[in-house]
Amino acid sequence: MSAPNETPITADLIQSHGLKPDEYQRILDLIGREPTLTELGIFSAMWNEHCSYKSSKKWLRTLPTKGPRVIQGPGENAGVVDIGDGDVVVFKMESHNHPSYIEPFQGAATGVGGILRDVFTMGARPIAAMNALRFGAPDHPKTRHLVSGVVAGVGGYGNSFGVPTVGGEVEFDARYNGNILVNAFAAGLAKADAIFLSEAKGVGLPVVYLGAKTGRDGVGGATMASAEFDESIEEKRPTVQVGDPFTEKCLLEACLELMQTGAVIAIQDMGAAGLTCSAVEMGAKGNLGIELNLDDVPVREDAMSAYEMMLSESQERMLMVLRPEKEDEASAIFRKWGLDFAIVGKTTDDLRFRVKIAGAEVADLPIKELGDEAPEYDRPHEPTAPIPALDAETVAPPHDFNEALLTLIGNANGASRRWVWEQYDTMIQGNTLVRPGGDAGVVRVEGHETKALAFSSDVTPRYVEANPYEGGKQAVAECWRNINATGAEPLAATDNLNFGNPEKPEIMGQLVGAIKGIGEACETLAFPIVSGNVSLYNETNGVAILPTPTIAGVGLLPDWNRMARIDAMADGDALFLVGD
Amino acid sequence: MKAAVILLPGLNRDRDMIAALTKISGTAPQTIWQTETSIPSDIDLVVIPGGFSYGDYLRCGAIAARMPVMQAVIERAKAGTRIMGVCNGFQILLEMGLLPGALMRNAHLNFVCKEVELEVTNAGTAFSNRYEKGQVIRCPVAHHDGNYFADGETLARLEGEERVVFRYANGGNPNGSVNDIAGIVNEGGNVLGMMPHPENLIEPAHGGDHGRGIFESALDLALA
Amino acid sequence: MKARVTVTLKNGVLDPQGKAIESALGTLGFDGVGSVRQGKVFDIELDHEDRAKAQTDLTAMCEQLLANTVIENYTIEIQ
Amino acid sequence: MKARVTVTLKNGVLDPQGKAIESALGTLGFDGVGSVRQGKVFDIELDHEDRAKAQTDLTAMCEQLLANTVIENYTIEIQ
Ligand SMILES: Nc1ncnc2c1ncn2[C@@H]1O[C@H](COP(=O)(O)OP(=O)(O)O)[C@@H](O)[C@H]1O
Repeated sequence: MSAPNETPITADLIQSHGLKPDEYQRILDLIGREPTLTELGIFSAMWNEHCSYKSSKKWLRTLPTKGPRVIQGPGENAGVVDIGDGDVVVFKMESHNHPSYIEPFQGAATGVGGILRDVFTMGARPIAAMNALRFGAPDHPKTRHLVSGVVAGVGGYGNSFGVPTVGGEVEFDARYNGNILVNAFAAGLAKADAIFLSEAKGVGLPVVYLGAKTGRDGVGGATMASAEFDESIEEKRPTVQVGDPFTEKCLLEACLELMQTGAVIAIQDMGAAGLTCSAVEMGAKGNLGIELNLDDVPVREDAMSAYEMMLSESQERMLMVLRPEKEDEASAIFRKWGLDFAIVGKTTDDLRFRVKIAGAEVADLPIKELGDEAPEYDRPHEPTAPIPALDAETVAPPHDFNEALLTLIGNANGASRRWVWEQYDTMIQGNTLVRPGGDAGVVRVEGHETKALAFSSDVTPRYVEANPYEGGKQAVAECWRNINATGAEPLAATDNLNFGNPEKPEIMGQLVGAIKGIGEACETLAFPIVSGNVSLYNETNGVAILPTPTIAGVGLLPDWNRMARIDAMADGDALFLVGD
Repeated sequence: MKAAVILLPGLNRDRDMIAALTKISGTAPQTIWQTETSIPSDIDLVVIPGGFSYGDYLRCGAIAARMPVMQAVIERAKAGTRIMGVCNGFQILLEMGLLPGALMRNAHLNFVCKEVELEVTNAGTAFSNRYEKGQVIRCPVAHHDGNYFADGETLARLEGEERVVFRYANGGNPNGSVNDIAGIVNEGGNVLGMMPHPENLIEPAHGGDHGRGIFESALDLALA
Repeated sequence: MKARVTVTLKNGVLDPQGKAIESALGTLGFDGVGSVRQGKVFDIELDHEDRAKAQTDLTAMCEQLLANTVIENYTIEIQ
Repeated sequence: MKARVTVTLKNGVLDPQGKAIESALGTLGFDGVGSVRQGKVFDIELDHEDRAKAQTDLTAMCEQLLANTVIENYTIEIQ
């Protein structure tokens, strides 16, 4: 799409940008004129489901997000939780479902890359990762290819970057045949007084671009992530984003070094619709305007238009506002790590988002409205019809218990996941106390004698389908128990809500029910949700995935010498069953 | 003895290595960035840690081996200074020509991370003298390209000169290495390359300390 | 019969390896290197001499296994 | 000027990737595949038109970086 900026805005064009007629009307009302092509692209990126949470926001607001240890709840790149002694844990989970279905290796790899960036953007060094994966039936013709690609992609990125993978999930069900789920979690450690946010401060300051060059990768990707699949998707492939974990590792080290110098005022990673979302967020949060000059953006392809640059999803890029007097120090660090960087704009006081290229202004939009006045929907929702409980009396006992047991543990969903996690580096950094295979992964807190953190990711989608409210509660409770089973105190959680098309009342009903259940369980257990992600429209030919609200939690162990572990059992130990 | 750790972009077990050397010797090793052209003369042990230097792009260790600091490492190796390369460090030493052979993609093609058993096949080297010959130790591995290969002649020499220091034991070869080779030394015995990660098994938190002996040998630490 | 399949990245797809090699060549002092893109070759021996079958089979192998057609192109040469 | 460098494994050097592809092709039902060896290609753009310099430079690039001459051979084609 190298169309000129003056391209007339037709109904088709509006529709292909995923904007509904009433949403387009809202744009016209806001700016009082027809948008340019670049502006249309910017609106489509900011207002799609993926970035604006327009279908889920109303319900997400009901989740408990506060607590005595919560330093930063939802709304930033990741949540921040106090773990004492001036240390904080920074964590989030995010989906990369659609891209992983189209190109499993790169889709999963860039999913891991994205979540790691969310964590180190805030000034935290990543110390643990998890991945919750859901695939179609084991005998479906695409499954094998998807599984091997996704697992290799998760490992390929995380192993090279150097973060231990300490947990996750793998589940198979025919309902994921056309829409697999790849949910990636990352956690990092930082100091409470050295957390970095995306809010820009100060007028006339340089906006700096750092990291990989911009290409045409994934132009239109954010819009795709919010659209249903159909068979034609095979042809509609956008340029796939390729992950470069080496550049990401350099970016991590450069950012952490730079943050130490005091040069960073605001920082934001470039995720979906990179330049657009990051610049608008920095400006809107800081009550400032942003002016970008695209001639200065490092590009790796010829003749890129403003539209393409604003919507590019090239990976391993950051945008920041720096103190001008620290520029030399900053550029020495970027050069040491071999990263491209450029001053691509400045902060202004007019609350406008302006984009210039080759001397022409191709976008001039009100920045606050772009960020804050995205449409928000109260979509109709239908409660899920109750399914009567199965009467145990009607199920015949197995004639051979040994055989039944073998069937259970030999089943694709019951079998050991060792074949997956042995492809992940689980020991790097030298702090892993419990590797995958137990209830929760445990990592000790570097620099502290006895403290450790426990991580677990859980959900049972068929429970959620049977009863979204109870299933939502159950996912939280299981995560909480898994953390608790190591002896850790569960602190807080992040959620990744994967559902079908929210425009269908029965799907919206699942989402609403699950959020209510999650909210109630988190409230009762004092286990606040501090970050999260929503992935909707996971449907193919009208068939939705099982409702899958993945919950990932973090717990604190004051003394890991007293940790409980699953592999500490010995011959002759007594087994107890606790609970009812 | 004074140790130094070489740093390159993309390495990621550098912090593990620095932590291990610090905990075992009581002093933090010096760090040397890739653009340095000399290694201070008071350094007795140079360690190239694991990771993915330059993303392992082209071939593992290939780009790293051509960075300025490596010329200094070659000079020190010739002068008899102890040089130790672990995982990516081993791959780099091969690309530099300080050790013979090559590390190919694992036979099963997957990255593998697990604990394996190693047999100490030569306990007489500067890196293995805290163990007994034939002793079996535990040690983690984490790599994608650890499948050691050398031509017949080179192998015969390595075996004949007892330069294979560690071998995967008890049928647990995780990558298809020829002759189960996990670690070798050069002719002079002062350069060690090994795929497994002894730095990740040195303290109770790691579930054991079988890796310590390698550092205690290399650093000539007084026997406790 | 022998054949060589060459698989290269499509235009516009990021090539981190090529980029790293490019800058390593610069470090080694080679000037005048504009860009480097890395691809793969497969040298395949077929135990028959039927060129038509070879062409069909090799195309199918590329589509199904040797190339990731989402991001890669391939060419087939039969000797 | 454009050039293509092809790097292949020497005879007798183990090729785990080629082997794995060989057996995967078998699993996919392709018969008549004798052996598969995997190599690399580098498409290099040079910003001059001096063929002699290109030949010398590319040979040096192969010797110094692109190929591991202990286990690999290379060929250079200048277009
Ligand atoms: N994709 C994965 N990556 C890492 N570890 C995993 C993955 N899938 C499963 N695991 C690990 O395997 C173990 C068993 O998984 P699961 O059956 O989901 O556990 P549980 O039901 O006990 O919570 C857990 O320790 C889990 O962390």
